[in-house]
Amino acid sequence: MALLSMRGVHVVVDTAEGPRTLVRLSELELAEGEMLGLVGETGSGKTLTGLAVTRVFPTPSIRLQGGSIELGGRDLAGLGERELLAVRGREVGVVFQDPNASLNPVFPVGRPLMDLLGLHRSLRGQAAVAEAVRLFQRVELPDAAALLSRYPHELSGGQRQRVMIAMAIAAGPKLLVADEPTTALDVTVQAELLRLLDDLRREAGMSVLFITHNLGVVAHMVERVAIMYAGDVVETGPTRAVLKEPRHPYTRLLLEAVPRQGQGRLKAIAGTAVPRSEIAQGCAFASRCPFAQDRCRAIEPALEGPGVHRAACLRQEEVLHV
Amino acid sequence: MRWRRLAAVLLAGAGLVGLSACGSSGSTGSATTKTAVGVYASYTQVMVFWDPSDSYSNEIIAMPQMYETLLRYDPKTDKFLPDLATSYSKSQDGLTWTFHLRHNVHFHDGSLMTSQNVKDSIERTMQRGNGAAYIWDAVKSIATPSKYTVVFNLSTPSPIDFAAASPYAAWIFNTAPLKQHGQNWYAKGHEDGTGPYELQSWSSGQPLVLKAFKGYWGGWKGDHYTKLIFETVGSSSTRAQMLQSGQLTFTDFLPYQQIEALKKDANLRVTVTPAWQNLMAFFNTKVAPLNNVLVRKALSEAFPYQEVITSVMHGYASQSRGPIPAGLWGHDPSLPQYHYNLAGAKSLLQQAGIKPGSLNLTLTYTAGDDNESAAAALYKASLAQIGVNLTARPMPWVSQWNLAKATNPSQRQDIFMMYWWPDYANPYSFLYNLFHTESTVNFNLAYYYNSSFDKLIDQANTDSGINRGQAVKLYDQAQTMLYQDAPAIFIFDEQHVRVIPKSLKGYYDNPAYTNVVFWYDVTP
Amino acid sequence: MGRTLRFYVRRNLMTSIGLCVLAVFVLTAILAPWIAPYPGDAAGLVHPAHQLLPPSWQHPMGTDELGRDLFSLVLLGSRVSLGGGFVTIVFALLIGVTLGLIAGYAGGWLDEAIMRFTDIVLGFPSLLLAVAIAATLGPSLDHAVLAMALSWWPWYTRLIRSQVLSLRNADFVQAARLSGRSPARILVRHILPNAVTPVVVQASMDLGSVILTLAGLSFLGLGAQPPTPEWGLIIANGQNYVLTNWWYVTFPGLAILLAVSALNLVGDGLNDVLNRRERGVL
Amino acid sequence: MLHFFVRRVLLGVLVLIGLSVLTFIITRVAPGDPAALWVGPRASVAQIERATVTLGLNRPLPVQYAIYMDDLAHGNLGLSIETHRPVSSEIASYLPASLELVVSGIVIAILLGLPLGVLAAMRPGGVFDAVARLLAVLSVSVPTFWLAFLLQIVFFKDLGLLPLAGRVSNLVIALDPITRITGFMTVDSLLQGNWVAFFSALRHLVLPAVTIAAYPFGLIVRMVRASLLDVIALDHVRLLRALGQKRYTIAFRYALKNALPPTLTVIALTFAYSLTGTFLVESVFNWPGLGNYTAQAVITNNYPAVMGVTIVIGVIYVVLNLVVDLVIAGIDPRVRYV
Amino acid sequence: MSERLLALHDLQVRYPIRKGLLRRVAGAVHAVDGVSLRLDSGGTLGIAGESGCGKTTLARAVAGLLSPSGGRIELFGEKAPQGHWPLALRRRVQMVFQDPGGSLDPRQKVIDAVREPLEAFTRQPPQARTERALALLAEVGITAQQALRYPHTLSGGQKQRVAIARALAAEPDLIILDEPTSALDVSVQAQILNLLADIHDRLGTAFLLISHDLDVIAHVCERVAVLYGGRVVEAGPVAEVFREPRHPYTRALLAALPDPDPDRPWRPETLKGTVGAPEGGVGCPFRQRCPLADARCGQETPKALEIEGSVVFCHRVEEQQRPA
Repeated sequence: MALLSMRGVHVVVDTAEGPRTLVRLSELELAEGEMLGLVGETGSGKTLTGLAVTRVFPTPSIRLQGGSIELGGRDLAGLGERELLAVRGREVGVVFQDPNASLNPVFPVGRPLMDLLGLHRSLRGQAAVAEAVRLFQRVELPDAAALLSRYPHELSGGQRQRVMIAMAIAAGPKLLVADEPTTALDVTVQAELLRLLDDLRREAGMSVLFITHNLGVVAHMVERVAIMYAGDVVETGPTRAVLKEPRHPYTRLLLEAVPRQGQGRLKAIAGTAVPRSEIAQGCAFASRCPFAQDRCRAIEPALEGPGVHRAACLRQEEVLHV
Repeated sequence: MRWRRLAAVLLAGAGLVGLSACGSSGSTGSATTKTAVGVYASYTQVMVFWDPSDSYSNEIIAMPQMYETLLRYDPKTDKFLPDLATSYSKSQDGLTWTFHLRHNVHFHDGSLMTSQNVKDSIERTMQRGNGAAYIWDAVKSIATPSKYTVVFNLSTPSPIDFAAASPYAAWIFNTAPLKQHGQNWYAKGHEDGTGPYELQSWSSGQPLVLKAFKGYWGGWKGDHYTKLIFETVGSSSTRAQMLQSGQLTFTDFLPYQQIEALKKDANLRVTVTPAWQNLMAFFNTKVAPLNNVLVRKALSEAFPYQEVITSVMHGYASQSRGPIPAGLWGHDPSLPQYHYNLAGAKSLLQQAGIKPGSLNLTLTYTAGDDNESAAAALYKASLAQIGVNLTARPMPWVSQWNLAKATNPSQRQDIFMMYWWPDYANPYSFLYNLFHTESTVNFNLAYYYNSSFDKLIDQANTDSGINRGQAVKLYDQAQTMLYQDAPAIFIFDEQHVRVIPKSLKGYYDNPAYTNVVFWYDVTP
Repeated sequence: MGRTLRFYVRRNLMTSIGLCVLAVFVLTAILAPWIAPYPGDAAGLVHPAHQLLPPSWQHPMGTDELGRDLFSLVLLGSRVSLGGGFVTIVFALLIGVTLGLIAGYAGGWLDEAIMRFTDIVLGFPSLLLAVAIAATLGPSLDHAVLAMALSWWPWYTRLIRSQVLSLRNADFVQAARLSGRSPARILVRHILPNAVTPVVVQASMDLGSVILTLAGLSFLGLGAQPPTPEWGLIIANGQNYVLTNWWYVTFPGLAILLAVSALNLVGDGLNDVLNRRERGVL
Repeated sequence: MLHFFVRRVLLGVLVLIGLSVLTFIITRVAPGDPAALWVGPRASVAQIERATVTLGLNRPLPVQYAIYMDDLAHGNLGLSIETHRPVSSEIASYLPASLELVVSGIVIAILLGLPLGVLAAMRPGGVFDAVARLLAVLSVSVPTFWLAFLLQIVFFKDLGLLPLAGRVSNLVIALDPITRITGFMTVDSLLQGNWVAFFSALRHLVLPAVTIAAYPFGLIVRMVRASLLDVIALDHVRLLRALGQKRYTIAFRYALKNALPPTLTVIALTFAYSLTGTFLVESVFNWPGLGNYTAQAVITNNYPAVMGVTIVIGVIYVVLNLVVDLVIAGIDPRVRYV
Repeated sequence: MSERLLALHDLQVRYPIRKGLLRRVAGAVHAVDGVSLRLDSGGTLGIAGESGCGKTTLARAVAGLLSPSGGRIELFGEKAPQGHWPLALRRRVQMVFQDPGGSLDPRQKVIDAVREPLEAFTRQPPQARTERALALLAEVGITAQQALRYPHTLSGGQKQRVAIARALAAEPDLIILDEPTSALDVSVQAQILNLLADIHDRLGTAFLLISHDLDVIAHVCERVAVLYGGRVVEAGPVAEVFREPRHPYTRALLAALPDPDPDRPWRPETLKGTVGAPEGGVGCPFRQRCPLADARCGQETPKALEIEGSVVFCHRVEEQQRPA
């Protein structure tokens, strides 16, 4: 049974001209202990989808309009702010992208961690310190005990991300939402961190929703992948299948746009990304799609396909074999 | 410090000055308890100068409680009441004055007061030469023929009885502590006088508190105030409110509008007495067209005397008759005076060849004084009706006075409005300071230099030491001369208007001692 | 269009209220001589007959001790107070912005000298500086305005300097250098327009407190002199009647309160609009 | 850290020297002849000459300034022209009154303003936020002297709850006076266990302190609310919210500490401003503080007093800024590495 | 004509660290610590390296935006002057910045940004300048209607196109590109890289491309220089260096890069420690993190070793070359 299943999730932002749709997710599932790669470009709605799980939107004007978000059988969408507060941290951990802004600059790095330990696992005083040191060691931070009282600006980017991971797993959550955790780091440091994340996941049997725009990372890190475009999942399936035999034109063009050595002109996707709110009907990618036909502009394709590898494209068979 | 009090009076309006203070809701002055507390709220700082020789400012309201003078002048009966001197006599030529002292009077430190103390006090005051020390200028020497007799030998005849009763520079104090602690022992905030009350506590920023002096020669039978508090309350509306709620026994200055409101209060009453203070506007006689007497007469007739008295002073003033104010000897109500007559003023201007609308004048008065500003506004309105354009410029006293002392007359103001009051009960103070010829500009701000006028008033002053009746006749001639020359407009003579609790008995507002309450003589 | 307007008004209700009140004040300031029932009262005319009347139909705000109509005085006073405040800010901006630009762009010892001088003037208790200058040059509205401007400009110097410093190595300034622009031209065409916005916002928020200080100075007798109908001065004259005739002090005080509040609200609104930062949620 | 501290002290000294030069020039430029003031108007020209010499006014300006600085170094602020008493002793008696007033005002402003600012920022756009913002704007915009009158009318005249003016009641002064230790009436009466005086002093302190508190209160609410809103939008607050931390803990412990530095700077500023800005409040409540003393000194061009006050306020201002800088360095470690 | 366009001889740029009471200089950050490179006219050279390796400082020094502390920059055969460049030289070297939003003045319309260099470098009448600007913008895919709008109304990709058009307006011989596409999405990056390729083919403009993304460099440039700690550790033809990386850091860099093709193996080496601020001095800058480092790397600065057209600075590699 899936740990997390999101159905018909609809996220909007209130503007002067009324609510504007940002995400209209048909469906997304995450099995227990599974690491799913949620891939998409800027504005595809991948971050908001991750934040929608525990409704931690950045500004008051963004809100969850509808849909169901079942975590371990319970529908989080229906919960009130108070009950949702109990879920955050305890059952769903979060890691953000920017190491410089994600830790409070005027507090020693250990302080927020120990407060969370007090809150979720009612550990106080020495017990909390011991557990914090253990967590810091678990995320491979050098001389953990001393580090507790050091300030964020005294740590490197990689170290700060590790502190954030320690805070995320402090309460032993079942699900970890990692929003581009390594994008801001140098390539060499990024690799180590990804390995750490993977070990932690396997050890705790924790599912991870890994949000990124980097196809290379996804290719080697996650078991399953979901490609998002204009606020919805356009293709999902086992990583190898989706990347080697893409069934959706967007996935295909995206792979060809990655620059490689000695390659001539890249096959750039024409035009710019069209926001979901401007698409009346039909396939969102139709206006930029080389395979587009009239029916693509009329019918909105559902996410379907043989077995686990599914795509939202009426001509996915031709796309596969061309 | 004349101008200090002048400036302070004016600034009270702006609620600017308020230093040490107290005021509470508890009731005071209730006669039944054995301790009766008298509270005096002044609009300005109380203890400016502690040294009795130098005292010349607002501390006048506290000095008579701590120190005493030889005599005390009573303008009602025009007589000198005995104080430290039981009696006095003067020689035929007015050059020798003998005072007989009261026996077994003690200073606050317990020592006995003798003629030697009187001699030392007055000689120290003369020698320091501060404040009003000039009142003893005529004294050549002081002798102490016996323990309780003092003889003053004068170089020229002069009314030494007035000096002995003066509110300034006439206090008798103990010089012994000065030898011990140095000359500025008094200035540091100490006192050693013979008065009914002695110092309990004081520091700058705190109220002055006096308590009854057990060994006072007058004794303490009957109801008396046993404790006095002198505080400074800048805002007049606050003082009015404190009076109504019984937190104050006496305050020195209240604007007329407050007085109208307080009149209706059941347990308060109002006393009105001549104030020996008048308001004048001096013409700059050194600059055309004000050097033409016709123009000055026209401007004198254009002044709305009655309207200012009724609407600005609420009737608490009388139109002046010359510079000597009502209530002071030498004042003659029958003297001629200009009256409000716009038609006359217009014709005088024509005779002087001034076309309507061509005359622009600047009048300066002291910033912050409501009465002066209102009077100037009314004068401006009426001058406008005869085509004279007046600009009224408020200035801080220091700058107003400096402008008047500018070397080049044309730089000075056209009309200078200000109050005047005497240092002691002597009309010579008005005529000499305001109209006597001066080498450097001091207070003769009409720049009126008339030698025959000078001779008249100087002679009158010396006569006043011998035969006051003769002096009054000369003063009359001098004031009539001022009427003809019209160097200034004599606007009104003020009246002291006091609002005091009905329960306060025996209070007499003596203009010779402005704003002073003789607390020993009143009963709570 | 209606919908968008309604959205913005609801979003920043307070700023809109501020704007309306401010508009009313500016209008009264401009039209004062024509709409004031007794314009002469502000020019020295006195009617001692009806002094200290309570508010009535002829005198909506009552009269003062010389019988002058307070409503007219307050109306004409708005021109003096708002005008005085505005001129002060303009002067302060002129001095402050110039010095700030020089300090920011020149750097080195000149920057150090200007900034240390700014610290000194800022170290000087501002009201004391204003009072001292007003006292030395003699109390008048112009001197009060000058005094306030002299004690207010340092704020703008600091603000402009920090803006210039941060903009100086912004990419688009470097790009302008690449495009062959001379330093002076870059300062005027690129740095100044971008640096001036936060200063304008600060100035609009300061206008309120400047009017308050001007009222304070007049209350002390160092600002506007009679018969100029400045609000602070009216209150000063009325303070003797606080406990007896309540209206004398209340209405000019209310005028100051409303005008300054409106300015502060508009200043806040301008601040929110210009640096449109996304608001977080807790 | 030490360099940071020493550098600030040096800067402070420089400001003070600049201050003394500025005041020296302003008071010398002022019209009116101090010597004439010293001896009083009726004095003869000879007396004025003598005073000019004793006051050293006949010497060239730079020499006068040198003498002044030399005196300053020995803590001698010269004699007050008006009362001939040493300025330092007069300031020593008036300063505590103003300090007592301003300190209690700022404490009230902080106790009310800080929590209100935080609560308003927690629900931006909510009812509480609107009320807090309106209250803050009104209290920043109200003219202090007018507010003072209003409070007097309401609490003294109509309700009769609180005293009209002054620091303590007459009865206390006459019957059980307080000996002056610190100059703070409330503190001194407590030290001497004189309860009657203490309560009287407290009741007299309420209205003027509230009047002084109005401006800083509004400022603190707006400053805390604005800087808190900025902090709440940052990632580290969002992270704590996403990890289930309680709203109040985030607001009052984490976000508020980031918002403190700008607020503290503003509080230090308003403290120094209020110290001299109390002319208006002190004159209405008849409070014997530095404000009144300064206004009187400036009007009468009592230049030693004006310069003495400026230097004293200048020193307080510099010390205050130093303390605030240290506290901010304590809060925000990054500042230490400047 | 491949005459010498740009030559760097032992270029050094140091930022002083001020400490203590009187802000005395107490040490320095050797951002660029002795870099020697060559770029012929029409050539394309990539500078690869992670954050803190000095690549941006190098770019700004070459563009004349900051003056070097040591060594020499030769442009078109002569030494580049310090401080303000004469217009003739200024025109020939232009730059495109990383953050598209930051490099355009928010208060200036798009067309004016492009017209600015035309005003400075050409004496064409205003009307001609406007037409030239519109043409340039059209070339990079910006419509005339968009040209009249303010930058904040455009997307990241469109803003970067405007920056490129502005650089072209000066008709430069060399364009320095400081991480031109790292702030953009893959699809938008592809459009920009194609645009750069067109410009190079059509106008023969030389590129100095700074990037941390080796794939982007591999795609655009013929030659590459890998920077670490302010120094070149390896340089040579892209094909050569990427196929046969010799310096341990280059190898680690390439190994760490995951390829979107799951079949390509990805075995990143874990490097010890973190990137410290380069203090310069003797020895190899990479020694703290290098798995093959030994005492010699600390005492002796590795010298340039020529192997088949590329150069490497490493003692281990040198030892391998010498027959045992």
